[in-house]
Amino acid sequence: MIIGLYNDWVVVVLMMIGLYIVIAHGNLIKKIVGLAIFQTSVFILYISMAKVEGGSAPILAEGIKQFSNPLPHVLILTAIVVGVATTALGLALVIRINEAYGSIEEEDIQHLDNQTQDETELQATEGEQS
Amino acid sequence: MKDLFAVVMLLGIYSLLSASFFVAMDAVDVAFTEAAVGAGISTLLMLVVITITGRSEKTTRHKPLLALLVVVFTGSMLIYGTFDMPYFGIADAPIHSHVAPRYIQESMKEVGIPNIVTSVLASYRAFDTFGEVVVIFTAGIGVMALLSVGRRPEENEKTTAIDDSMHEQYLVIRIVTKMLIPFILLYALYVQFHGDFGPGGGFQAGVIFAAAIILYTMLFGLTTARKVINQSFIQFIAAAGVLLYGCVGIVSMLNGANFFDYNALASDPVAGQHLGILLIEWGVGCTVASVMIMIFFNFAERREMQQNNEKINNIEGDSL
Amino acid sequence: MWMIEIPPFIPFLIGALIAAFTRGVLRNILMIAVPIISGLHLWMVPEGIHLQFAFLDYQLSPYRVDKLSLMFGYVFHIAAFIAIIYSLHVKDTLQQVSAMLYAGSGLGAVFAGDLLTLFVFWELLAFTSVFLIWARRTPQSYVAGMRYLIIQVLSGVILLVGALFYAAENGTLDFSYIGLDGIAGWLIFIAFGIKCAFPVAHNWLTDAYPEATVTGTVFLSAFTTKVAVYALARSYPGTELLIYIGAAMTCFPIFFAVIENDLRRVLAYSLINQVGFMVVGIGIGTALAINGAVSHAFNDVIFKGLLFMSMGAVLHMTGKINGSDLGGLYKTMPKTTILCIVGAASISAFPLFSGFVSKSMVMSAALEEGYDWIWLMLLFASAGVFHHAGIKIPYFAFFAHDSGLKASDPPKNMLFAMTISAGLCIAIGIYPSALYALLPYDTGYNPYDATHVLAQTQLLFFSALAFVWLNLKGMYPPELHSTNLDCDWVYRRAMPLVFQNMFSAIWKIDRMVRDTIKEKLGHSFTYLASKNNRLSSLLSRNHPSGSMAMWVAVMLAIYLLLSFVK
Amino acid sequence: MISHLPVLQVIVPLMAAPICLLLKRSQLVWLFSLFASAIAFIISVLLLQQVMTSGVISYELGGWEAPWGIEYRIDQLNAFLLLIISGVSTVVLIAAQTSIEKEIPKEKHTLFYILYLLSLTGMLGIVSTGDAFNVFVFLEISSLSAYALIALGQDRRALWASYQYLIMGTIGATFILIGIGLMYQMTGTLNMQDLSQRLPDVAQTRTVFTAFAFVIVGVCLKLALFPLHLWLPNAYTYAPSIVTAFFAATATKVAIYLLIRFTFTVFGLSFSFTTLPLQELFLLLGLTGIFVASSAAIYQKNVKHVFAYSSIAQVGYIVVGFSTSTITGLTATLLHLFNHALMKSAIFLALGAVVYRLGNVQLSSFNGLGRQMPLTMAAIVIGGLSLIGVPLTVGFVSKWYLLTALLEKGWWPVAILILLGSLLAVIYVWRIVEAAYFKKPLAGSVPVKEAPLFFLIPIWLLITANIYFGIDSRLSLKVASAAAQSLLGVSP
Repeated sequence: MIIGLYNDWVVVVLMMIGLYIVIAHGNLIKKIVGLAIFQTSVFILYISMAKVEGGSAPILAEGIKQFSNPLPHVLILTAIVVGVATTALGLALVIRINEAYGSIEEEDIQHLDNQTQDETELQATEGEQS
Repeated sequence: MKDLFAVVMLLGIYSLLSASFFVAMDAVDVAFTEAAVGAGISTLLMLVVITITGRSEKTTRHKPLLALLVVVFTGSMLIYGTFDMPYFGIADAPIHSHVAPRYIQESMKEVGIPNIVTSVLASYRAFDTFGEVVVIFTAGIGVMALLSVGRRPEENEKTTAIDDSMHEQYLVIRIVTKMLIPFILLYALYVQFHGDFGPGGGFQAGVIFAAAIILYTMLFGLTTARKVINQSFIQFIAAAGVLLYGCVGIVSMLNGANFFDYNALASDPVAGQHLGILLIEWGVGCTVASVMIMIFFNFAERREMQQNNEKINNIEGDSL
Repeated sequence: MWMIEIPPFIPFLIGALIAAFTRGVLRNILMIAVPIISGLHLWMVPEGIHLQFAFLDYQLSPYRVDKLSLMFGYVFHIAAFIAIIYSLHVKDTLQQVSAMLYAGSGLGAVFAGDLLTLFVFWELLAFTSVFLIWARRTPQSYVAGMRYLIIQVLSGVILLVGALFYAAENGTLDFSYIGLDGIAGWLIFIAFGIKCAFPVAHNWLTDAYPEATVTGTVFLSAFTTKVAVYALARSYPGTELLIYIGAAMTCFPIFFAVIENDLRRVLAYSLINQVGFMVVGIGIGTALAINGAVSHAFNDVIFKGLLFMSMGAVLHMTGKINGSDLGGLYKTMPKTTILCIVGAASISAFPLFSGFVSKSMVMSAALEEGYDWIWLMLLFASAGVFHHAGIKIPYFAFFAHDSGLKASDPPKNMLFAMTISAGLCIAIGIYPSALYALLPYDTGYNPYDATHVLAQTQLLFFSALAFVWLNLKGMYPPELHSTNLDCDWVYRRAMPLVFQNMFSAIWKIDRMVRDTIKEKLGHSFTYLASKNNRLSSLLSRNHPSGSMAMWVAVMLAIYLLLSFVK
Repeated sequence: MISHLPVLQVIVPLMAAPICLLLKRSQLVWLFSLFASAIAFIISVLLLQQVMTSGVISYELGGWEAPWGIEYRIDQLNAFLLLIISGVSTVVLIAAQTSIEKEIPKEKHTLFYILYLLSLTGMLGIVSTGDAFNVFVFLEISSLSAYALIALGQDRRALWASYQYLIMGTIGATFILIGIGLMYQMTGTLNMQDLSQRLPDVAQTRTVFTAFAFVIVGVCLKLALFPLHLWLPNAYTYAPSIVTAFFAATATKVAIYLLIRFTFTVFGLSFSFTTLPLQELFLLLGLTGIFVASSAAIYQKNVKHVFAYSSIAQVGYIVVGFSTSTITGLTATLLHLFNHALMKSAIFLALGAVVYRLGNVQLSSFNGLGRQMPLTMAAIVIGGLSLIGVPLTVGFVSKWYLLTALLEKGWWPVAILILLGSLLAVIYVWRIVEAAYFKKPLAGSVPVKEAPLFFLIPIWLLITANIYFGIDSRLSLKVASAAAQSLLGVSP
């Protein structure tokens, strides 16, 4: 009967795919995509736990006795909104980063940052010596 | 996959798929939202960003094996961790037997709205929803803080001319859209008011409303859209939505009940609930719509600015 | 009366504030007034605990007055008074302020009734006094001050840890008898020991004091070590270990003092030697011995101050302090010469001088308790003291070969301060019962019996003979321009060297290891990459946000693993 | 109105935020936010008073009783944190107008205050609520506004830091969400009180273990506990000074609150500490954190970096105290929350003043600053002493308690390690003191004046508090130990 858990396995797989994208990809947009997948997997987790076999959508109507659990739906409505808010903000950051660094690859940005740091340190030591 | 465009489209499709999955799972409200947000707004935003940043990923990357290992290991641990979970769809799982039954059985009597999701959302857990509106508001403010360019520089005549000519090319689409937009707006209003009875509500309505405006903007250009809806007006609406929502709570507090206790809004508790939910759904709708528009405008503005800069550079480059 | 509740460090804090914001004559008058007023105030205060408040779970009593603390309180006031007069000509606000604060913290420490208050003043002593060293504003003084500060702060930290353990063991922070049982006792003992300049831990003293300013050293010599002696007398009377430590302290500095050239450093060594007498007294722990230790501390503050002042005067007037550069100054600095000789006589315990009346108490106590060997060591040390402090200093500074320096006597305030000290030395020597009346125990001891006087005089004369003989034969160690390094070699030379080497070795090893790992990894990855046709970029993996996210996954896995395994 | 205090605590700054958007004029907005924050502070004081005299306050939002509606539940612990957050926020805001004048373009001032208020709202909301999901919502409010605030920093690296924070913060929040979901799955409730009663029945299932792991990792990420701290240094360093001062004092505190709330109240002491080896793990991570972060702090060239790393080290101390799970240890943890908020906000505000005058906080530009900005530098030094744990400062009080707790447990090797950690603090603080007081100003640097009054007032308010609570710790101690006792279920 372990098959009865397949929904959770799907969730776990999606979750790990999302996390892997965040870890492995250097492109900032792809990271946000990964994050979105990660979050969506959580939505699926909640919604699938709300499902009742033979139930119907939680809108009261004549003749329906069994409903799926409405509470997770409410929670996930909120979570979706949070997700889009995060995505929007993240993308706004990506635009700004693109303007400031001229790239949206983590490698490049990291490289540029190291350069700036070296430069400031160099200036500091020069100032101290002179 | 190097092409970010394809990546984003796939994400959109993924969102749509999960939306349809949610329908199958009886979560119609959620599906509605996911379709509007995941497949709609966020895909759109990503596309705008791609037009700014370029659509292809840098190629020289390889997939770290270690990360893969870690992820696979963690994943298998998690799967192991699921073994004690209640099985999918079982009706007597703890989740269905503690808090939820009351919503299903009593909400009609206590709140008087057939859509249980709406009554939980707007009344039982009204504060969560308030928080959600604030999250959206925060995102809007955040995006504005990041992207707003302050006072717009005097439009370069040449570039506006180019813009206009570009927009004039898609005449058919423009006319069709012009006809469509009123219907979309009407639909948005329908969703707004129908939230009590079927899937829908302030949030979905707001998104649809925003979609109409965004559609308009895409086809008629930012400048034209700006003339129709100016920045400070949107900001005002966004703030007003949050305030409206909050004021419902404050009024109920002034009437001697707890915050968000709609029963106190009218002499009859159920009528009070109706009134309260109506008002806060409006608040949600206003904020969501205006914030979505705000975010899109800011994105589009950046894009325009960048394109203008490039054009100016090109022109200068040519003249040299 | 409300006045009672003002602990004596308060006037000094106020004095420091005054010194910071006033100038010229006004400042001088106010600064002199501070120790006088405060001293008179202290004179009025009855014994008992005058200030108490709760802190954390403990009762703190920052102002506890009893005989032992009063004794040190008086002498600190006297020392502060003399030193302030001595430094009136100085126009350096930094020095004045920190000297006032320093004296204040010494008093605070002495009247502290609990370990926490003691700790606070303990650290304050270090932080305020270091400016007296730095105020000389030379590179050496900066470095020496830094070493001094580190060691002093370390002592404070150990004290704090000890206090912590003590509180955990006994549930109280009372500063009273502690004893050497338990880890707390040992830690506190070590902390006191560092400040007391126990052998091996003594180098901060001989290192830093000679580097301080002319007036700074006078302050320094009065407070830090005496606070430590006080603390030992309070917490560890009768601890046998102290006898041996003290005996060692009396003897070993003599050798260094004899070969040392910097006369102020000679005095620093002799300071350790004198503290050794006190430590022995505390270690013996009988009423007589404690009396001896305490009264010797009292006298030592005065005569050691006097000696430092006279050497300071020489340094101030000539700018030189090395024995080999000086000599023949008696002609131009007659008053200083006389005052210095008074100090030298006191420290060498000539009868009728103050050293005699207190040192003999310790030695009698040692004999009474049957520590014959210790008595012999002390006797040897006494001879040594006379040798280096009693004869060597006045001789090399004021007599010996004429160095041709023509310096006059120092400013009036300096002379006046020295005169007061010298007067006190003689007064106590002649009329010791005034001093004895202040002592914590009443023993009815009389220093002026025939055996004592004779033994001491004999000793002194033989010692003088040895000096004269050695000097005439030319066998006396020549005064060399060098810094004598004893144990401080460890941290002045060896530690930096060791650390430098160690760190460079560590970096080297670290780099080597990393390089080899990198190389190995590189090789294996290139190998893998060449197989998979994915070139080398597996190496470019350390992307912060990627690795951050990975850490998250790793942590999650660890938690899960741990919880499932359980 | 008194009965509505719990909700007003959150609603006041929340409603103030959109109003700010309507006010527009930056001076006005500043005064208004200051006003709102001050009201929040007053409310928190009243709440604390009420809690200390009459016990736990429960407030049902919407009038729906607890497991069905959302409950605000204020006990000693919440009230204490509310006080810290709103207090720090108010004091820091005093300096805001002056500081952002130099650091943020004029047209974004209003937005800055709105985000600041929203962030405050989020934190207050997290702390007040008794509902697990509500925690997530307010967590996101505070995080989203935090990302935007950090990105407002001048340096372009602020953007990158903010992006990294966004990624990590979102993962953390989502982890918490997953954890809450799994708990909900096993118990059917979201209310913390209700959860704590229903969880023990299902405590031995792997689902609950998983839920716990997710929550803890998520919280640790927000907490910046080693090794999940990597996002913090840059985020703190490149954010606008005001933001740093505010976050350093509050953001990690809120995360620690969550940690305590989840482990002690929701999952329960016996589950968190006996079923899982959380104690050893946290002790290990805390200690490693102290040493790694303190050593890293020593090598930093940027003073903000130094103190950012020191914040991570302080989190280590807090977690070590937490891992003892005794009353004394928990008291130490809570005291340190309070004390650390006092010192860090003072230090970062002072650094803000330095930025205001100098434009940067590189260690080399501190050379000779002791004479040019004596009051500001004195504040940094006192703050630094407090970080080290010198008596007469607050740092001493909490460290003393921490050590007592460790000795009580008989973990004296840990106690010694903690002391060694403090020595590292001596080194990094000393480097700044040395630069400021013993080095000559850099060649070619322009002499600067003392910080403006609007900086000095809040800085010295905080420093005075640092010293006051270091000497008379009765008040903070009373609240902290009451909270610790109530958490461990001992009646005071």
